[in-house]
Amino acid sequence: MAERMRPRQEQLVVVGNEPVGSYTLLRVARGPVDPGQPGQFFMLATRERLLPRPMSLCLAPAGELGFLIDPIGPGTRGLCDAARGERITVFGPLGHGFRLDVAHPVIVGGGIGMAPLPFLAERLPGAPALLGFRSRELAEASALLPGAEVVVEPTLVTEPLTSLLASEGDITPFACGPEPMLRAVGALSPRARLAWEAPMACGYGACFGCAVAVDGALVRLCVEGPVLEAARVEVAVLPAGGLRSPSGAASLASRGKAAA
Amino acid sequence: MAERMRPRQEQLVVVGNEPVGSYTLLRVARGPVDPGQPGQFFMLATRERLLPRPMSLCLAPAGELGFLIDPIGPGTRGLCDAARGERITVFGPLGHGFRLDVAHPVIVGGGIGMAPLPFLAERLPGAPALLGFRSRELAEASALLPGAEVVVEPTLVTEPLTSLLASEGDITPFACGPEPMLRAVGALSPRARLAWEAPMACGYGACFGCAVAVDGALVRLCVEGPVLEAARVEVAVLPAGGLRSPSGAASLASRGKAAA
Amino acid sequence: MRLLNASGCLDALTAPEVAAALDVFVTKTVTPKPRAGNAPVRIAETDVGMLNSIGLANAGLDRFVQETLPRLSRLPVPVWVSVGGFSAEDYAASCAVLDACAEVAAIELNVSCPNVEAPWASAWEIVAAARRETGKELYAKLSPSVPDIATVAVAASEAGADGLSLVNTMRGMSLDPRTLRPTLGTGSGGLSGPALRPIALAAVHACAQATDLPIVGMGGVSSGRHTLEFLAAGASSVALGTVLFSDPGAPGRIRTELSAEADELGLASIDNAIGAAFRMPAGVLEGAAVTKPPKSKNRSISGAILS
Amino acid sequence: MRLLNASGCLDALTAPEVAAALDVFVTKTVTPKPRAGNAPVRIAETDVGMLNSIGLANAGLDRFVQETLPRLSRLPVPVWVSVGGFSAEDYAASCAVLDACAEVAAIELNVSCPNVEAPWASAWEIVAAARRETGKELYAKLSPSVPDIATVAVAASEAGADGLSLVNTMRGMSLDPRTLRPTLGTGSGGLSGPALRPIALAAVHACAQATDLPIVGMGGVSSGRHTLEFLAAGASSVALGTVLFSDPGAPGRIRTELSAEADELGLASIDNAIGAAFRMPAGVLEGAAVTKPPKSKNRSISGAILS
Ligand SMILES: Cc1cc2nc3c(=O)[nH]c(=O)nc-3n(C[C@H](O)[C@H](O)[C@H](O)COP(=O)(O)OP(=O)(O)OC[C@H]3O[C@@H](n4cnc5c(N)ncnc54)[C@H](O)[C@@H]3O)c2cc1C
Ligand SMILES: Cc1cc2nc3c(=O)[nH]c(=O)nc-3n(C[C@H](O)[C@H](O)[C@H](O)COP(=O)(O)OP(=O)(O)OC[C@H]3O[C@@H](n4cnc5c(N)ncnc54)[C@H](O)[C@@H]3O)c2cc1C
Ligand SMILES: Cc1cc2nc3c(=O)[nH]c(=O)nc-3n(C[C@H](O)[C@H](O)[C@H](O)COP(=O)(O)O)c2cc1C
Ligand SMILES: Cc1cc2nc3c(=O)[nH]c(=O)nc-3n(C[C@H](O)[C@H](O)[C@H](O)COP(=O)(O)O)c2cc1C
Ligand code: FES
Ligand code: FES
Repeated sequence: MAERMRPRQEQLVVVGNEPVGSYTLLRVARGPVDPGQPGQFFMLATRERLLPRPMSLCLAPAGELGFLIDPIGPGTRGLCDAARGERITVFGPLGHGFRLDVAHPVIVGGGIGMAPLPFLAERLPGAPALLGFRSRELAEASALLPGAEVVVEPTLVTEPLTSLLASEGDITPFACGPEPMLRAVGALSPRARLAWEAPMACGYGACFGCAVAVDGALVRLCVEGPVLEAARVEVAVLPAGGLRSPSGAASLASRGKAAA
Repeated sequence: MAERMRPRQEQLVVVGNEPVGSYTLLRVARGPVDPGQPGQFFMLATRERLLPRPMSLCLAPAGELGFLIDPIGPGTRGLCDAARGERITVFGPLGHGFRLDVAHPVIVGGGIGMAPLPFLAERLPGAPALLGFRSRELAEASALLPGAEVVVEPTLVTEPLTSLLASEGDITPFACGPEPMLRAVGALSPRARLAWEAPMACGYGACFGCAVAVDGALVRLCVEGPVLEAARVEVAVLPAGGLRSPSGAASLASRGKAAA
Repeated sequence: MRLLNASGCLDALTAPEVAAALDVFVTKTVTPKPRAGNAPVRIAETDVGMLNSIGLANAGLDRFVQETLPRLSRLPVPVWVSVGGFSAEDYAASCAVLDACAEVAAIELNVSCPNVEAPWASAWEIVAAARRETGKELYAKLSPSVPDIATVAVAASEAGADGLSLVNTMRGMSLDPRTLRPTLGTGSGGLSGPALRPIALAAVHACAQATDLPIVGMGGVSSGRHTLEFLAAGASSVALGTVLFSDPGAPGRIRTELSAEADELGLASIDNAIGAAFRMPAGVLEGAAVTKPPKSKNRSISGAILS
Repeated sequence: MRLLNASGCLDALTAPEVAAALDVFVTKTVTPKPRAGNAPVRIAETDVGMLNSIGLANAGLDRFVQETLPRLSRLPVPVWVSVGGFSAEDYAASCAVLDACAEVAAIELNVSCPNVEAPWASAWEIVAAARRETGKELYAKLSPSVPDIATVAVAASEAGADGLSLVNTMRGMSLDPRTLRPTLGTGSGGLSGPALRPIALAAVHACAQATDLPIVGMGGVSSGRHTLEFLAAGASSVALGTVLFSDPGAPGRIRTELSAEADELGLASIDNAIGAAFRMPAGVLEGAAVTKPPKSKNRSISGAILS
């Protein structure tokens, strides 16, 4: 941890909270907090919930920190509802972000997995970007990454990536997205740098809740990751179907309704 | 329960919330709820607390219910903070109030125990009223009972009552106040009608939390009371020192401070 | 799915309209002899639930049978009588008396661990003694304050219980903010309400896996969603306790919320959610038949390793 | 009064500045052999606390002693090592190894009930076996999932424990709101946080009454007020667990809040609040001496009647 910024815990003031398609861009005044490296994350405390929620830094305009949030549950909904002027406890930057030391980076994102990519793109000027979304509405968030090539299901983001890999063999994907997407990207390019997810209670190595298998051993994703090299990750220990796989996401509700 | 109003549970809108000395007068739009008889009470749900709080009806102006509240803990503070327009769940009227069938009633109150007395006074026009308070600031609440004789500690309300009993032997005190005061009034006049207090979780006979000994047997104060005839109550089963006795009220904090 | 009240959390005689909104009314626990109960203060509120130390206050079995039961029989819903005691003989004697009362639809044995040394042994003893005295439906109500509630459930089942009521309160305490002395007259008391919910849900799930008995789930239920969760964990009935104190209208409200949940889930009946927590994702809630959770007789204790 | 972290809720190597703000650092439980721990999902949040099923993930005693302990010895605070196992021999073997390590100030025995049939018997066995192997301070960490925790505390004391750590988590469960299947990979897990507070407070109070051992209180502590309450109930140290996940600055914040509480109470030292729950109102908090709570060897079990 010596070379990285020491994480700070601060109460930061919300300066903006705007919808971006189905997501919300939450902006807070940065105060003394360092934005860290792309791919690092912050723990954001949410109103009335016991545990904070991990959020990648999406944008780092002067004096601010910007987070792109998908309101999928009580914690993320609470953050999306935060009012201007409200204070939010922010702890970070945490974990290991993307190492940028490659010749031909390509940015690849899927759905809310695009959250860390705008900040990453700033640090990788000129890198091509490919984004995939489940719907047109979700794809509106691609406005945060101008110039990106955007595909919508049934087209998957791995399709343009496969073409790119075929034409330019020495590229290195920098990817964030649902687990099946990360697996697919890792299969296409074992040196890909992938930002994984796991449920996190603390974000700083205290709880051992975020274990994933790397090189065959369980490690804490918040300490060793969240960005890991594709070939090192044994995804089998992630929850069946992954956290954000289509099957995991297919809810009882939607399935029940379809059957009704 | 046949002769009494069936209690109703309703969400009522706060129409006013004004300080009265150190207390707060909370007024809600009455809706379909009946004010009941003086001495009956309502269970008021408070923000973010699990259990509702028992409150005597203080005033029943047309279309409204008025409660006088002493902010002594989280529940009562929550009620005192209720904003105009907010909705509060109110359940009542509950319990047995004062039976008014006596020739010469005298109204006697101590501290926040005066809460049910303004509504009682309306139904007992002409009855003399005696109020005792621990301080001048608390005594401001006596404005809600115009014409009352007010004493402040070190004078106790039992002093003017003793004089009155000496001069007019056939009066019946209707009293509400801290337990030592009720005991003293009961000792002076065994036929006094006294409004007791006990911690209550439900207010309608469901929890058996509000037990007091009457005629030697434990009964539910919310069902049999809160108004009971003095001679029937065996106060020994109330918590040591009573709920509102000076010794019970002397807090660790104030005693600690005095010692420091 | 049946909606009940939790024992000790409703008096059908002072609130008949609340009892009538339930599918079954359960009495406060009756003991052979009258009990005054504990000295006040008997209730306290904490940030996560409430504490009570009522101390099984009740008029005793004789007065219950002579005075209360005839009045309860006028209710439009079946009556379950909760029975308590201090020895297996106590329970047996009460069951013998109640067996003769036509008004009693079922008996709930409040097995509050008179024998702290071996909770399952005393559960077995009490249920077996009661079973010998009555042919009425017997529900064993268990405490969650045991290392492994499933072993107690199995013992109750083997002793002849017809069902389980899960769970009773946990021991808890709060202090007066000013004196720092215990708020309750007895020091500690029974913790009920929200804090109990995850504990009760785990207990229902564990017992549904270990036995075939129908389960009445309870502990912090205050919404249709909570009720649904207890059904999913394996309960076929759900009882309302602490919520009735703040919301006597809870039975009606929760039924409304439950139908909304069923609609949302696309279920013809909320009963189809029973045991959903045990089903494989692919088969979740499909078909109307209630899938029985798998039983494992040789449950491994290694499940006891938590952190 | 000492402020500790709860075992498994802080890694001093990834967060040395948090550990340095404590009076004692307690390691995550170490077992003789390495353990990968349970399959994900390992943590979940409920309305009243959090659930975990980490499964005692750790690198095993050998690597702990060789790699971790030397690095921990650089901390500015004493290190307690939490020891776990699956038999009394496991605990004894680990204690024998740790007894030789100068860096180890004390050993906490994570007595997580390998023997569910008799919690106090296994507590006795484990502590006695550990006691034979080490002269270091031994703290027995107990589970609240027993009918009467004071009997377990007495057994630990009689077997030679120097102190008690109270309490570990309770078994709990939550369901995924969409699939209605258990959120945790293991089904149920350990409940910690706010829901545990009244339960832990009662446990501390009961054990302070039943034994003379110093007590580390824990369970849902997240403020100076909570810390004060555990002290009043009879703890002389307090450990922070779940609160550290949301607030790594909690040790400093809680110390500040505690001094404010002491000022408010007019106490020269917060230590004067230890055992306040046992004092008569008249003598509350007067004088600087710590009043020992009364001991009652023949505690009555009738205290077990709650509702
Ligand atoms: C390092 C890291 C960075 C992240 N960055 C972002 C970000 O920038 N923007 C953002 O919106 N989210 C991000 N996430 C995910 C985010 O933290 C979770 O969506 C959030 O914690 C869920 O909290 P909740 O209370 O809203 O929902 P919960 O109630 O916790 O979950 C609601 C539902 O979603 C499922 N779920 C829980 N966690 C996840 C998850 N991680 N992914 C998918 N489904 C989940 C649950 O099973 C449940 O069914 C990140 C996660 C990690 C680990
Ligand atoms: C039938 C009835 C009618 C009542 N009418 C009124 C009324 O009109 N206006 C009003 O202000 N209050 C009234 N009370 C008292 C009121 O209900 C309590 O003050 C309130 O429930 C306390 O809740 P809390 O959360 O604010 O404080 P808590 O946290 O419950 O208590 C704070 C402190 O006060 C002590 N305490 C708790 N209950 C009482 C009590 N009943 N009396 C004195 N001390 C107590 C506690 O021991 C604690 O130390 C009535 C009580 C009853 C039983
Ligand atoms: C005030 C009160 C009294 C209770 N009395 C009894 C009782 O007499 N018999 C019994 O078996 N359980 C009794 N209980 C326990 C409840 O029946 C129930 O098991 C417990 O409260 C959990 O449910 P809840 O969280 O919904 O309240 C009582 C609970 C409370 C709060
Ligand atoms: C994520 C997590 C991991 C834990 N790991 C351990 C452990 O390894 N050994 C142990 O004795 N207790 C462990 N515990 C229990 C805590 O030490 C503590 O007893 C419990 O969490 C109650 O305190 P709290 O409510 O403040 O968290 C763990 C708790 C949590 C939440
Ligand atoms: S989130 Fe707690 S260790 Fe990684
Ligand atoms: S307050 Fe519940 S019975 Fe009286």
